[in-house]
Amino acid sequence: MARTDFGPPDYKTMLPPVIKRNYGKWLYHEVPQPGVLRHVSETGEELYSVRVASARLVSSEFIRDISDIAEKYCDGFLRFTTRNNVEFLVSDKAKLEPLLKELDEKDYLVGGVGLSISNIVHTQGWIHCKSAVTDASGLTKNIMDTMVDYFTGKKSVPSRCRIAVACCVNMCGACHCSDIAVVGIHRTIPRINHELASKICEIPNTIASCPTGAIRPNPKLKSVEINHEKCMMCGNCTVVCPAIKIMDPENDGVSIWVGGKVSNARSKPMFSRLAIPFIPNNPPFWPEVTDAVKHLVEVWASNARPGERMGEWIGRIGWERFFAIADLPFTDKHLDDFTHANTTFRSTTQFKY
Amino acid sequence: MARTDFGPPDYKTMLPPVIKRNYGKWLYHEVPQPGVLRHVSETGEELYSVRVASARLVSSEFIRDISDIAEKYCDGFLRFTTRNNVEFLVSDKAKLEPLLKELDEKDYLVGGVGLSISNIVHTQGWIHCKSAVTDASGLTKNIMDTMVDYFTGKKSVPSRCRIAVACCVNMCGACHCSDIAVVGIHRTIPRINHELASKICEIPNTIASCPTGAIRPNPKLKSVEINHEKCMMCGNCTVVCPAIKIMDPENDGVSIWVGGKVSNARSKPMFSRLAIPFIPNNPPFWPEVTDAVKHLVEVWASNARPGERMGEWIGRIGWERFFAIADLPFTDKHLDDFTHANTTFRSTTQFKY
Amino acid sequence: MDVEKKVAATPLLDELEKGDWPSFVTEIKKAAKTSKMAQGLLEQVEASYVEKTGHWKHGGIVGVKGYGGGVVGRYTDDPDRFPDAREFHTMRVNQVPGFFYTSEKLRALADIWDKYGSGLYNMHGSTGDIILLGTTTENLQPCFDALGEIDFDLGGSGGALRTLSCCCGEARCEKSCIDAMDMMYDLTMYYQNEMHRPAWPYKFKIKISGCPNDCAAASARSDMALIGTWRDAIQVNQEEVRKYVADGMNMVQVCRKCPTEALGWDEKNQTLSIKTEDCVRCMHCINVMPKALRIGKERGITVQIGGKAPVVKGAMIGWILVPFMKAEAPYTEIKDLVSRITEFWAEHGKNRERLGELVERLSLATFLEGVGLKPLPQMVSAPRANPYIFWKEEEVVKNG
Amino acid sequence: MDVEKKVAATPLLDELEKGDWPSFVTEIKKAAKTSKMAQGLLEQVEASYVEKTGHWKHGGIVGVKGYGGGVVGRYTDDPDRFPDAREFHTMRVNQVPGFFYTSEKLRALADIWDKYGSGLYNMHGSTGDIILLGTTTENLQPCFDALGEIDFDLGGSGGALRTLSCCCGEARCEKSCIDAMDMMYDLTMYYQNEMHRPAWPYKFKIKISGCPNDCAAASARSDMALIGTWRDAIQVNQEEVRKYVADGMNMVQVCRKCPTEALGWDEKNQTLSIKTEDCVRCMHCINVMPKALRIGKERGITVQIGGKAPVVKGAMIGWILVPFMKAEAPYTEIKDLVSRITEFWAEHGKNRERLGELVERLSLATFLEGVGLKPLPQMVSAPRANPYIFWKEEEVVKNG
Ligand code: SRM
Ligand code: SRM
Ligand code: SRM
Ligand code: SRM
Ligand code: SF4
Ligand code: SF4
Ligand code: SF4
Ligand code: SF4
Ligand code: SF4
Ligand code: SF4
Ligand code: SF4
Ligand code: SF4
Repeated sequence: MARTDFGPPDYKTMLPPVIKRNYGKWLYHEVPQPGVLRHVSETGEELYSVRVASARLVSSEFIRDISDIAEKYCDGFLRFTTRNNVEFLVSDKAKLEPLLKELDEKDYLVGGVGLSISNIVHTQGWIHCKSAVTDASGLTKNIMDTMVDYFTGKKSVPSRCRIAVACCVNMCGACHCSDIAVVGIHRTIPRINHELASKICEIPNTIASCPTGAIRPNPKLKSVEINHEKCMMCGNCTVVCPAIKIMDPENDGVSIWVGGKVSNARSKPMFSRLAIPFIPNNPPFWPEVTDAVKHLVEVWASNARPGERMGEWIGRIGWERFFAIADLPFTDKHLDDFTHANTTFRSTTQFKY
Repeated sequence: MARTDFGPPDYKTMLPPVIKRNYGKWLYHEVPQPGVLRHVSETGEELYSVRVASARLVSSEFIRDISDIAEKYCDGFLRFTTRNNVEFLVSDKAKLEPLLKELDEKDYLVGGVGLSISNIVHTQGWIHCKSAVTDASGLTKNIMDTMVDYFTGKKSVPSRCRIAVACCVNMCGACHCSDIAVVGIHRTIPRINHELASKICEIPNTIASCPTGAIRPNPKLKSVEINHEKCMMCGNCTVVCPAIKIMDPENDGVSIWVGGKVSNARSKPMFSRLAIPFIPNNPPFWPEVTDAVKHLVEVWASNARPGERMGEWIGRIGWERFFAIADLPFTDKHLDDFTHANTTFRSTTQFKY
Repeated sequence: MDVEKKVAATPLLDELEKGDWPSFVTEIKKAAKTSKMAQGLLEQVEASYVEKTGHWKHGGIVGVKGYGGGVVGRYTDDPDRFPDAREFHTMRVNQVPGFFYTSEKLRALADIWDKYGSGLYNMHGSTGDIILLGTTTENLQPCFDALGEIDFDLGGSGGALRTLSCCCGEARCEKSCIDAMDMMYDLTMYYQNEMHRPAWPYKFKIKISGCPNDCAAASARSDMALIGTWRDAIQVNQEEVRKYVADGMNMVQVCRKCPTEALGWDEKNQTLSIKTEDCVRCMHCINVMPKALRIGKERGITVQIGGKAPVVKGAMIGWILVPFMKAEAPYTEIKDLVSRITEFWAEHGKNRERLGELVERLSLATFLEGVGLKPLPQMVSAPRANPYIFWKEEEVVKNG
Repeated sequence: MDVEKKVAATPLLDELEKGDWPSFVTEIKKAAKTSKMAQGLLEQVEASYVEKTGHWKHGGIVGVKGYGGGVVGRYTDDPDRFPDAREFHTMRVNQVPGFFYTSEKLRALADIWDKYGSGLYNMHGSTGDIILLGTTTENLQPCFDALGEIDFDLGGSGGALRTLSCCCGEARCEKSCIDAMDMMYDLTMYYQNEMHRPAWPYKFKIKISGCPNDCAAASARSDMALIGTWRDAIQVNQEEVRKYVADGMNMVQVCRKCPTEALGWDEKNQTLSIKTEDCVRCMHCINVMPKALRIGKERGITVQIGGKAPVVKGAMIGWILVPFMKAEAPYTEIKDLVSRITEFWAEHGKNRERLGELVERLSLATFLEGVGLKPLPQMVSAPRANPYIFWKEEEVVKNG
């Protein structure tokens, strides 16, 4: 019988000695240069962390290459960040410069620290998910190709800007609380294979799965049907009944959401809100999407005050001003119509023209 | 055939000449003394308005008495305010002092202007409404007896404080947006006269009237029944079916709500929120209610900054601090459980201990 | 009405004749000197105070000829005990816009009411009407006829346009951006039919305030609130600003309260600056320096819809439907908008569903389409956060 | 795995090998040098790029012995066209807390995955797992057995406790109020059964951040977020504060960003003051002056519950359940709370209903009663505004 329930490796066996000695004793940190963190301990010891970009979807070759580097400069110790960057943990200051040099030679991108645009948190997309409306890896690659100077520190931003990409409205990740989120959406209601449905659809479950009550039985066909007016294209029914399909390459695409944040720093966490309702899927470059993200970052970077996250900036100037400054059309799609819609209506005469 | 559809008297025939001459030309106003407004026009003309308290529920004798006064000092011109005070419109400055003297002699209360607690906006209560859970006039009288110094300007407040009283959750008035609102509430579910219901209840209508779906048919009795767990004691069903009664003298009483405002001045309009879930009806003095209102006003007045309405003050310090400073218990009743409940949950780690 | 019966003892109510605040009990007693109905009221209310419960019930519908509303029928639930409160209907009399009266008018009203009713009033009801408190079915018509002779008509009740109300506006306020009283008067006259003959799913209220201070509490309690506003710059008299400063006003603190940092104080040049594009017309600076600051010159209204009390879907504060609209007599644009809204509501609203609830149920987008308005960011405090966007068939490519 | 077939042309994907950012296409190609499955993936994804649609479908449930989860089954929807992607399951491997690794461990992992799978990984999945991308049903068990030998266990999937994750905490951050990594490790070990054998209505996620900066994005994406905090005063080193000022920090502006005006700068005495009772621990001042300010000494966690993505009731950001709680090994209090919550949820939750949705449906008050916690104002941003208060039978006088 195979071993079970033994859990992950003990983290204590994965820490460099300098961390073990200074665990819980770190006093402060500095950012001596883009992509590099210097943490100083109460004991006076210091640790340099060098952050490099990763595609997240990596090969064994990549794993072995970063292992090589870690062995050469970090006694084999490295980590990943919560945004999927790699961090080389340098305890010997003398090895910092050589490490940076090798990284540069090998075309690793050093950055993502402090006032930068760090790695995009993204999802499976066409690489692996059956629900994917778009390809998260492709979008990420294109957006970060465009944004790379903000990662490496060549261009600066008023504060952190967290970009996220999700291939469907399930939003695996934290799209719903990101400065900029690119989310795959459907625009047509699911199509039912009645033939198949009559055999496999557990009709009551399928009906129950619809949050808006758009599904009703079709006793004639021993199937179900969907009320177009009520369907909000969430795809929930397709999870429950395999005879229902929602993929529609011609009409599927992505939406862009802005102004979310997770941290409790200064302001409270905020949801991302709809900026651009629809952009068609246009692989391999999705130029309209990259342009839109670039534009949003630039508008924010050139208008916000130092330290202001996207949502904090918009909160200060107001959404009406945001749509004007960003020169985005405001449409019926932007008006909330879900459960708490009326808490988003403007119940004051205070507004800007 | 009687005249119909002729509308109210033309307001132009009700205005003193000084107003007609300066209509739309007023330049600014001052408050030379509590209860008195001095409006100055572009033309240099001025108007003194003297505001006096009213019970709102008044007799012909009162109407004639204020008419007498208006004739003596105001050429017969007077008005009421949106909060049911009377205003004497003095165009001849020489008549101001004599008017004030007569008002004082006749025990009229002059005040309610500027940083004061003006008249309570209240409702019918036991005087006239079939839905009344408490008596609005009695509560108003008691509260204003206690608060009178804040009306006349003997005591001061940081900013306007609007008190409202409503005898049931219909909240005729603007309780839901008042600095302090006293609202009659039920605490027991309606009782059904099944005998009567079987004859007169339009069962489908009654079932449909319940916002929480708490009512189901009782085919046996040809009546309906109410699910206690789901009933939120709103009384809506009693409006639809006369066989359903909700009055319960032993358990009915009042609740107190704070922090609402209507004006767009500085901050946006705000809803009043629950401070005290229940105080029993205790006529004729409702001492627990007057004490509570007095306490709330005093706590606010001694803690808020100049110009801060109740809700603005609480917004600044936080509700957790408000409950602590006001020394009010925080209970399960304060937790919202209606439609938008989860928008009131604290989605941040930011709080005060 | 004349009086015979001696009023029973009212020990609890008597307590409420003490204290400084004007007493409603004293008022009822004054009326009771000459009105049996007022006596009956006193007795019944005393009983309510003892028993802690009301004693009114609804009865059949009562009213005056040609009207479907304006009267609220009331009957005591115990006619044997309170015979004089047997019938106790109220008449909702449309108040004068701005609540301005002459003593002459008031006296005439009192004479009529002493004749046909209890001699008791609410000056005024929460909606704005003069509430004539307590008369019999029999007296309704003659009372109404008599009121007509002194030009007092009834207001609204039931599923109708309710009596409008407004602040004193340009008659007595320097902040008024519109002629609120005239607007109320004009709309009232125009909508007489909608007010007197209920034909809608539920009540519909319009209230008018001359400026965003909203002294008519319009946004909280009207389905349609018309609020005066402006769209150019606030008029600044720097001379007067300096006087305020000289008199001790802390201008830094004043500026700090501007919600959008539009207000700035240049200490060196003793000059107040206002960034018009950032000003949200919150009235704060104008309120604290009435002599120095005035509303702008390009004036109109902001239209808010949906305000209401909690029944049934929860209270709502009106939200912006039209950020800015001209508001000059004969108010054609406003009337046109009112018509489009009430038509949409009359068509789609359910019984006892207020406008705000209807829009919530059908969605704001659907409503805007229905009344022919374009979505604007000013209508919301923020766009949607959920990804459940509805797309119409005509917006996408047809397939399969 | 060794390779025979030549990969078909992938002109669209090839474009994505250009550009500065590391390319996932290049990574797949690297793997494809030795893995047929990676080749199959490349072909299928190229097709998706051409056709603008995915080609995966769900199949039967696959897994390893003794476990109910940890593997996500995947099959191509067109096995004739993409035979090498016929089976393409992912294994969710529980990452090391804090994502710390030795090169040795990573190499061992790569060796196993090259043998049994595609040689492709997500480092890491959004929940936190190492995602081993693509293997066959047949290889699952041997791969799992081999992983066990190097101490890598599977994480969660399905209606189970999901793989926990945490920030680097005390290992590499001066702001950490708790030993986040140890807490994650301890809880993970404690809940092995709940993670590996789905028995709940839906997924349940726990994430841990050392402080309110929430670098694990816990409050947005975990049903239960454990966030380090403190309840005494921020530790201030005035000497270092002055150095920041000397280096050009504008202390007035720093203070202005404190959300509660707790922060004050005394220009004369060059002293920073913090009103501890007003501080909401927003981290702002600590973030901008890490050398001068430190978190307090009395440390613990704030527990937030209900965070989740939009499906089905809309996204939620976790709200406060426990404002402050000690968090020291063996975390008995925390485990006790987790048990009470998951028991309540397992009992009352519907299929595919997240904790936050359950609480929304039943009410926060009901939930608190169920898990034995007292209501606190810290749990809400404001009390209720609607008057629809539920009263229990036992709270009132019995009658009728
Ligand atoms: C390494 C990492 C934690 C880990 O265990 O992996 C980390 C590490 C630090 N974070 Fe973070 N944060 C990390 C993800 C996050 C996240 C989560 C995310 O992005 O998905 C957040 C919440 C994001 C959000 O709000 O949407 C986050 C919000 C913060 C903040 C608050 C930022 C703000 O202004 O809102 C700070 C404070 C600051 O920046 O001054 C902070 C500060 C820090 C500090 C300075 C803490 C310290 O003293 O060591 C660390 C260096 C950060 C840097 O990049 O400059 N960290 N940090 C994560 C690096 C991700 C990356 O590769 O870019
Ligand atoms: C007379 C009246 C209008 C009328 O047509 O009857 C009126 C008249 C004025 N209001 Fe008002 N307000 C009147 C009801 C209101 C209401 C409605 C209510 O109370 O139900 C409000 C909204 C209340 C709320 O927000 O809950 C109201 C919110 C204001 C404000 C904003 C107050 C605030 O700080 O939020 C101002 C501005 C100010 O006070 O500086 C204002 C200012 C004024 C000024 C100073 C305007 C002017 O320049 O003439 C008037 C003298 C007021 C005074 O009492 O000092 N008026 N005012 C109403 C007097 C009621 C009374 O008897 O007390
Ligand atoms: C008389 C008055 C209270 C007062 O003492 O001033 C009043 C009295 C009644 N209101 Fe009201 N409402 C009165 C102004 C209001 C207001 C304020 C306003 O109009 O500005 C509101 C809040 C604003 C609003 O409309 O939402 C108001 C919200 C209600 C509601 C809740 C409506 C809602 O959608 O939430 C009801 C319940 C209903 O319609 O069934 C209601 C129902 C009632 C009924 C008809 C209840 C009933 O069936 O017995 C009351 C008749 C009492 C009576 O004996 O005459 N009354 N009612 C006010 C009308 C006087 C007038 O015409 O001037
Ligand atoms: C692999 C991963 C995305 C990634 O590329 O990183 C992922 C992939 C899937 N997620 Fe997720 N979710 C992943 C993290 C998340 C997160 C983020 C997190 O856990 O921190 C979320 C948001 C937080 C949350 O749980 O709410 C997330 C919210 C969802 C949802 C929406 C849940 C909701 O209540 O709103 C679904 C829909 C569902 O459960 O049916 C979902 C469903 C799915 C399914 C199982 C959909 C399906 O049936 O095919 C995806 C399987 C794809 C695959 O091929 O493996 N996934 N999913 C992440 C798990 C990797 C890991 O174990 O580390
Ligand atoms: S976001 Fe949707 S499509 Fe993308 S991995 Fe998650 S469930 Fe799959
Ligand atoms: S896609 Fe969503 S809204 Fe549409 S029918 Fe399916 S479950 Fe219902
Ligand atoms: S608040 Fe209720 S009880 Fe009072 S008058 Fe209005 S409907 Fe009647
Ligand atoms: S009181 Fe309200 S909640 Fe209770 S049964 Fe009647 S309508 Fe339903
Ligand atoms: S609402 Fe404005 S215009 Fe009307 S009285 Fe109040 S301050 Fe004056
Ligand atoms: S009106 Fe309000 S928003 Fe406009 S400048 Fe004055 S204080 Fe600022
Ligand atoms: S959450 Fe706090 S403790 Fe954890 S890494 Fe971020 S700043 Fe440090
Ligand atoms: S942590 Fe935040 S709330 Fe506390 S003093 Fe610093 S800035 Fe203010």
